[in-house]
Amino acid sequence: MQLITAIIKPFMLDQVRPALEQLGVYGMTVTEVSGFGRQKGHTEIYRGAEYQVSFNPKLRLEMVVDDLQVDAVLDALVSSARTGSIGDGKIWTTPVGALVRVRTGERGTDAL
Amino acid sequence: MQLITAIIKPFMLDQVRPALEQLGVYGMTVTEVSGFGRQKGHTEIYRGAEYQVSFNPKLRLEMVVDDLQVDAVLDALVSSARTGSIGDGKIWTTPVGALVRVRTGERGTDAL
Amino acid sequence: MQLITAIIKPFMLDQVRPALEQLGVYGMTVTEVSGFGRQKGHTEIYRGAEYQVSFNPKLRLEMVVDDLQVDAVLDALVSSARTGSIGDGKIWTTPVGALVRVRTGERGTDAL
Amino acid sequence: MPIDAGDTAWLMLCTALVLFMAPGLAFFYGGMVRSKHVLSMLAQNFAVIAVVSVVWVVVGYTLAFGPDVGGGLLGGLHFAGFANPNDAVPGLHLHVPPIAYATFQMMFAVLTTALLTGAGADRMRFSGFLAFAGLWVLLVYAPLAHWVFSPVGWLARRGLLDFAGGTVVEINAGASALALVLVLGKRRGWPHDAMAPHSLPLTLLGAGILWFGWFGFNAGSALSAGDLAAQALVSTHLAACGGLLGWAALEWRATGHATTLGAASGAIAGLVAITPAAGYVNSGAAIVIGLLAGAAGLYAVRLKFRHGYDDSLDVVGVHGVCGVVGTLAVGLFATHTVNPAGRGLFDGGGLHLLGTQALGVVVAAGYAFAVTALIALVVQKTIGLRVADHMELQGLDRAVHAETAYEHGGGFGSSNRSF
Amino acid sequence: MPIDAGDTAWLMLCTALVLFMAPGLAFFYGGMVRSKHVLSMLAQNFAVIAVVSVVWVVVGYTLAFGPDVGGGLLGGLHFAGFANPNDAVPGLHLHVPPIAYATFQMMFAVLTTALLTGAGADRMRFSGFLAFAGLWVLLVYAPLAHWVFSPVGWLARRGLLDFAGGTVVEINAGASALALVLVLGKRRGWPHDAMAPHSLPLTLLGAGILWFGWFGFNAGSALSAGDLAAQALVSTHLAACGGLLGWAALEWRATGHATTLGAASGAIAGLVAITPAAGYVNSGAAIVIGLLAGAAGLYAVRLKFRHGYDDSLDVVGVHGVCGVVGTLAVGLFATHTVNPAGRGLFDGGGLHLLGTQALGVVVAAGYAFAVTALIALVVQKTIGLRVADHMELQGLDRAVHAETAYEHGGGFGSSNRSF
Amino acid sequence: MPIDAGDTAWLMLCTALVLFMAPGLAFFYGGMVRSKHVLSMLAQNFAVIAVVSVVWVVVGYTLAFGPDVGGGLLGGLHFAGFANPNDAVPGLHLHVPPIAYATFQMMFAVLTTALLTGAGADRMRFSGFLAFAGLWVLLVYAPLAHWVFSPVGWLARRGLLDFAGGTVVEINAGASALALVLVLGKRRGWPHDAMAPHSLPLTLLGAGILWFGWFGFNAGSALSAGDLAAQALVSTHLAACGGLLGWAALEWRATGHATTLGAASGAIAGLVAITPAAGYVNSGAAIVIGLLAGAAGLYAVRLKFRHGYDDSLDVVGVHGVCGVVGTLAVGLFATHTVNPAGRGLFDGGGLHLLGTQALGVVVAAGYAFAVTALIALVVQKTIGLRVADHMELQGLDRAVHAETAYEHGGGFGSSNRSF
Ligand SMILES: Nc1ncnc2c1ncn2[C@@H]1O[C@H](COP(=O)(O)OP(=O)(O)O)[C@@H](O)[C@H]1O
Ligand SMILES: Nc1ncnc2c1ncn2[C@@H]1O[C@H](COP(=O)(O)OP(=O)(O)O)[C@@H](O)[C@H]1O
Ligand SMILES: Nc1ncnc2c1ncn2[C@@H]1O[C@H](COP(=O)(O)OP(=O)(O)O)[C@@H](O)[C@H]1O
Repeated sequence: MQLITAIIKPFMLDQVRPALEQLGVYGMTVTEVSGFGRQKGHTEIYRGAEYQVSFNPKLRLEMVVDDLQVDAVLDALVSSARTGSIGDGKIWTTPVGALVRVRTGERGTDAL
Repeated sequence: MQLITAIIKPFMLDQVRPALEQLGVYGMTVTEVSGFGRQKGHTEIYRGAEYQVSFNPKLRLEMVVDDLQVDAVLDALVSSARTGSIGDGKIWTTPVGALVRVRTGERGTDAL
Repeated sequence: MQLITAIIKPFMLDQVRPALEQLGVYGMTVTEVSGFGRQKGHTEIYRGAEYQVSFNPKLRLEMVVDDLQVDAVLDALVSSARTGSIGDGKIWTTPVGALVRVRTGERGTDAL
Repeated sequence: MPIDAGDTAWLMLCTALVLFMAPGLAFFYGGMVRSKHVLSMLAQNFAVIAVVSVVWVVVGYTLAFGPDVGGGLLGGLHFAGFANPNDAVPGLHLHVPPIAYATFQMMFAVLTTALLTGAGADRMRFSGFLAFAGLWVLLVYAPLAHWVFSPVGWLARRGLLDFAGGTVVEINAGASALALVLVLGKRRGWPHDAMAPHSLPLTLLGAGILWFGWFGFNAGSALSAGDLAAQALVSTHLAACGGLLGWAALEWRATGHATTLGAASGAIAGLVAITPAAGYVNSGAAIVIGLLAGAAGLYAVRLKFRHGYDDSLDVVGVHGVCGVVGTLAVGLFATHTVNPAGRGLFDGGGLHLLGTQALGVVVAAGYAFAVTALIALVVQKTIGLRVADHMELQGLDRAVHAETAYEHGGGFGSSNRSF
Repeated sequence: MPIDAGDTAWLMLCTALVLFMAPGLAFFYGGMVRSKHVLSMLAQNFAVIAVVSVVWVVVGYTLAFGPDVGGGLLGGLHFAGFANPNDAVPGLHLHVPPIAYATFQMMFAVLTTALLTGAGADRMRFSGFLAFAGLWVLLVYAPLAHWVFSPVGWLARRGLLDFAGGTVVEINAGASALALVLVLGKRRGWPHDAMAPHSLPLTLLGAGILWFGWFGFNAGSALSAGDLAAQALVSTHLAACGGLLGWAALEWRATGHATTLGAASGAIAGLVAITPAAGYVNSGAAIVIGLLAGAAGLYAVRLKFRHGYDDSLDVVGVHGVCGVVGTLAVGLFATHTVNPAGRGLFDGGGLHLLGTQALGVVVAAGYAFAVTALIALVVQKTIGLRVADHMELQGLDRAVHAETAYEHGGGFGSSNRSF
Repeated sequence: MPIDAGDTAWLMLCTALVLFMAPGLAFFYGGMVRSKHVLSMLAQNFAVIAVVSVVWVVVGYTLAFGPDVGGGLLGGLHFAGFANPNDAVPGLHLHVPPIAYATFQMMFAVLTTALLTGAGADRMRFSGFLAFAGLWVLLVYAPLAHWVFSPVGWLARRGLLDFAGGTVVEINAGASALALVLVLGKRRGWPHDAMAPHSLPLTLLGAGILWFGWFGFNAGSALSAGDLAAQALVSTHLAACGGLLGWAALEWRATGHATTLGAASGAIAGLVAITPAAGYVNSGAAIVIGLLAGAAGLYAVRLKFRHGYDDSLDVVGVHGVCGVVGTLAVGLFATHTVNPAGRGLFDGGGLHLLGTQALGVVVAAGYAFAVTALIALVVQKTIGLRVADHMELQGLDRAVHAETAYEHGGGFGSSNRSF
């Protein structure tokens, strides 16, 4: 199994979820995060003075998936989360050792 | 060393921490997250109209532990975070390469 | 590639970012988290009664970096995030399988 | 007429209360939108105070309350630029400085216009809305105020009873809101996405301020501090109570839950409905009117789903519909024991008053809808009334106002550009 | 008696201010609970306005202020349903419309009942509490109001001095709160879990509104706009100041920190204590009473830990105890220079007044405790007064009201069910 | 003189409104600081009410309004400890209880002192600031109030026209703020770090309350409920409107965005500027003064970056500069049609009044700056006026007050220490 972590633009989640559901991926954990990167933050105004906010709000999606599904999920993420403009985000995978479902104690892909 | 990530119901943290402390695990990083899964979200009401919130609030616990402790910690997590009803959460492990304590620069299990 | 996760004191971010930028690391995802550890929380007062808050607010930084950069980044993190007092935080690394840039679909270190 | 300090103190207090309703409304609405749009709601509501007030001074007031130009259709320019501040409004015999009355009425114009921000929430252009607001006060609000509130207006002379603005304020706002949203179009994602309130405590704060301020609105409309004001005060309060209970009870029956927002909305529905009636009905009737309004409001807010108009925060449902309920209720419940001005059906007055009230409803709704649609179209075609799609997606706060409402994390990573 | 516009304006203003205290209290309490319970606190506080007001109109007012049925024990039904709105309350000689007085008193009943939401926070059933509230106004509040506030009540005739409700409002609320929480039981996790406030800014907003509104409560109780009201106003303010300083200073000595919540709580403690005294003592005494109350409040809120009753937001400690402080303080500080009604110990009046005040304390506390316990038990056994455990755990906002207070993240992932 | 209930009701209401401005200011400022400092801002603003009020009773009031000790320089001790509460202030002929006037003026002292919390935000020691505040009221505020507000003060006798405190309140606060921040030093990280507001809705709430309360401040300064108060009321409102429009328009031209905070700040700038003028100018002039103030404010808030003084929340820029604008504007716009007290340049009064107003500006600014610097230095050297660096870094809320403002996550992991 692999853990896929995706950083996306906040308003793209409503596109991403249906795309994943089509692959049978329903489970996911979402965190609100601040992203620093090429997308250079933005300017805000405080009493007539402009200032630079160097990060942008993003969502961080985490989902453990079966090895066989990794490529399909990556593709689905890329195509559903893309707007084409800078700051669309990153996706990375890390290997998962054990996975357990708390409710039942089931392990491995059964716990998905 | 392994990184154990656990998604649990928010109000179970007060059960989980003592269980881990019994194993000598004191350090942990906690994030408030939104969980999507089998547990189907819930219904809220807005001016007489019902709407569906598709996620549930969860806590995400992360703790780096020594390889030897992984099984004990998993067991402790499963038993202390379980309510038996759907949405109790998941636990997974990922391998850790290096670990450093910022204050001292200590590395490896010394940094725990 | 490796994923470096660093837990630091919130107000140290403004020190850490320039240190990383000197190494050419601009991209990073930041989460506000609660940290439990040796640093024993703190006492607050509620209508004359003291109570114990057992965690401290921290920032969680995550950055995927090239294997060659890992050591330099770890060193830069340790030296820029250190205050020398308890609770300065931890840094750990986990191996990254794939990395994708959503905007372009680029993979691997090209996606950095 | 001699000035009475008690009456003047009362009217000035009520003026302050009605002004305070403007931020109250901003919070009531601001809490209901998503957090990326909240500042836009606040900015619109604060700016509209300024725009409407200045327009009111320049020519709005005199169009509404100046000496009639003929037929009770419009006021003349006698008070343009707040000229002749010591001259009384024709037909009004008050013990307060005329300028105090002009200011009190200014706040009514402000608040009525501000109601429209709720209908167009989350997608209106800031500049376009302000232009719209200025025109709307002149072309819609001022004429209606003349017809009904000015003693020489044609509806007033026909015997329409509207104590504090069932037609001029509430129905007007509701009908105008409908026209506005039809021109504006739906929010992206509506009705599929739920767009839940981002801060109900903020909304409840707004509701609390509105309830408080409504005492000024209604009991202030007695224009003196005596029996009539006292009755209007208690009726206002009781209708809010009735509205709260009516909405909550029905919601509980329908969904199994009585919501906090429902309680607040019901109270507002009751306050809307009692607005035309506060100085004509007794306490028992006020409770009944509130209950009816709470029930009507709950059903009316669902109409937008059925008919597909995106009235974001239910100005049509709450203000329009409950304004109709209240205006007609005067025809039923008006009693000479409270006010010799009129007798409703239950006070032996027959159907005459009810007919007049119905006429008022139709005229106010029809006029407001038609002229508002026109203004909205003109602004839409010229300045533009709606933001670009990507701004709506990003949120108006950042896109339009270059600000972020909440920065709870401590705001790391921000630096001044140049200093 | 002839109506005076100044007095009437004042009383109506004060009525509005006291009504405004209700949302103020909602925010004061709402900020102190955890975020999963805040809407429940707001909903209870708004709904209780409606329930109590309607009960008051129907029969509460007349039980409290109707012509006495005998012995100064209860009012008759002369004013049931707000009948005879132009008849004055027996024994009161005011220059305001009787209905203005009835409305002013209505708000007192509302606010006193609302105080109980703080005691039962985080675990009360919405429906059960509203039923409790309706009964409580009739069986506890109205009789006490008759005894003390009605000039023909038995405690009033005995010479009890209670300017704006030290016994009727504060001690009553404190003793009733104690009875209520004993019946309700502790919150899950109390006292081990800390249950820290989720938004102190919201609490401070509530405190600010309460301070502002308390001017209406106390200075309004002069029932006319003259010297007495002016003295009551400044005394009210100064006691709040004294309370703030007293609480903050002691807290700082005990813990090394003066907290924001302590400052706010101290101000409220001072306001509570000056409530019975505002129209009887001079400015210096008001400061002293405030200081005493601030100190007393700080110690009193700890009693619950020692004695194991879970008075969530310290209604017993702040309102009960400081109400006693203030009521007794009248026996010490009342001065004929402010009000000819009575002389306390320091004005050469001896111990007589102090004795009467002590009697008032005992009667109010005893009656309120006993009858409230009874009502709470009855409701507990019938409708139910406490939510199920899992609802308490999940939070009343979602479990009872099907709502979420804050959705700062922008509310992704929500969709309308059917439209 | 006989007491008039209408005037008294009005003055008491205005007193309550000005008190309500204190929490309003706390929220206005509190929203603008980062979330780790918000409670400190609230605590300072609430505590300063108490400290200043008590100092005012003891000796502040009599220094300001007691019978002159000679030369119009200071009041004597006739009213020390609020003694002789029934004696009128020399030279004032009012129809209200003298103690009502003393209380009204107390709130002015409170609010002016509270303004300084904005300048020293995020780094002031709580105890040090309170000591500073107590001294400052006595040594800076009271003398200035005597010179200008007491009819026997030397500036008042020279013909300075300051209706509600352009010099005594606004310029005084601005100049004192400058002295204070020069002594305090800059916040860590300023000007590089942006230190953006943590909750603009909270700031807008404060702005709404301030706008509402300012009616009490200015129209209350008419000290009776008649024509003058009515004009002051509308002028106050219109200047706020003008300020909002002026600031927003210029900001939009300069940056392409009209911000919410800009709208609120502009309104406050307009209110500041109209403070000295409200009872002397007509409605048109009020709008113009507002526009000028909005523009001036926007430019003035940038001066701190150019000159390197860290006036955190722009007390110098908004209150100081706009106070000067308003005070001088009286010399231009004062018209005998509103108030026979003076004629400005445009009413044919020549430059005489303008010269007097300029003198007032210079005296108030110079005196306030010098004496405040001295007090701040003394407190700095003794008690300490600034917190340690690590406390500033951690946030004053936790470091000084041992509290956390927001605990939205539900506050897991907290337990009571001992119970
Ligand atoms: N090296 C990295 N490690 C972790 N997260 C990153 C990294 N680089 C970028 N991110 C995350 O991805 C987001 C988008 O990256 P950015 O460089 O702005 O745009 P793009 O991916 O389109 O080139 C960032 O806001 C940040 O959250
Ligand atoms: N594949 C997954 N990857 C990451 N997190 C998941 C995944 N599936 C579920 N979760 C997390 O676990 C929580 C519980 O999962 P859910 O399927 O609702 O219940 P259960 O684990 O009891 O079957 C979810 O709310 C989500 O936060
Ligand atoms: N085993 C762990 N796994 C994950 N995070 C940890 C672990 N131990 C500590 N942390 C994080 O690091 C922070 C600092 O750790 P702490 O033990 O308090 O201080 P120090 O690292 O200086 O000894 C904690 O607040 C927590 O967020």
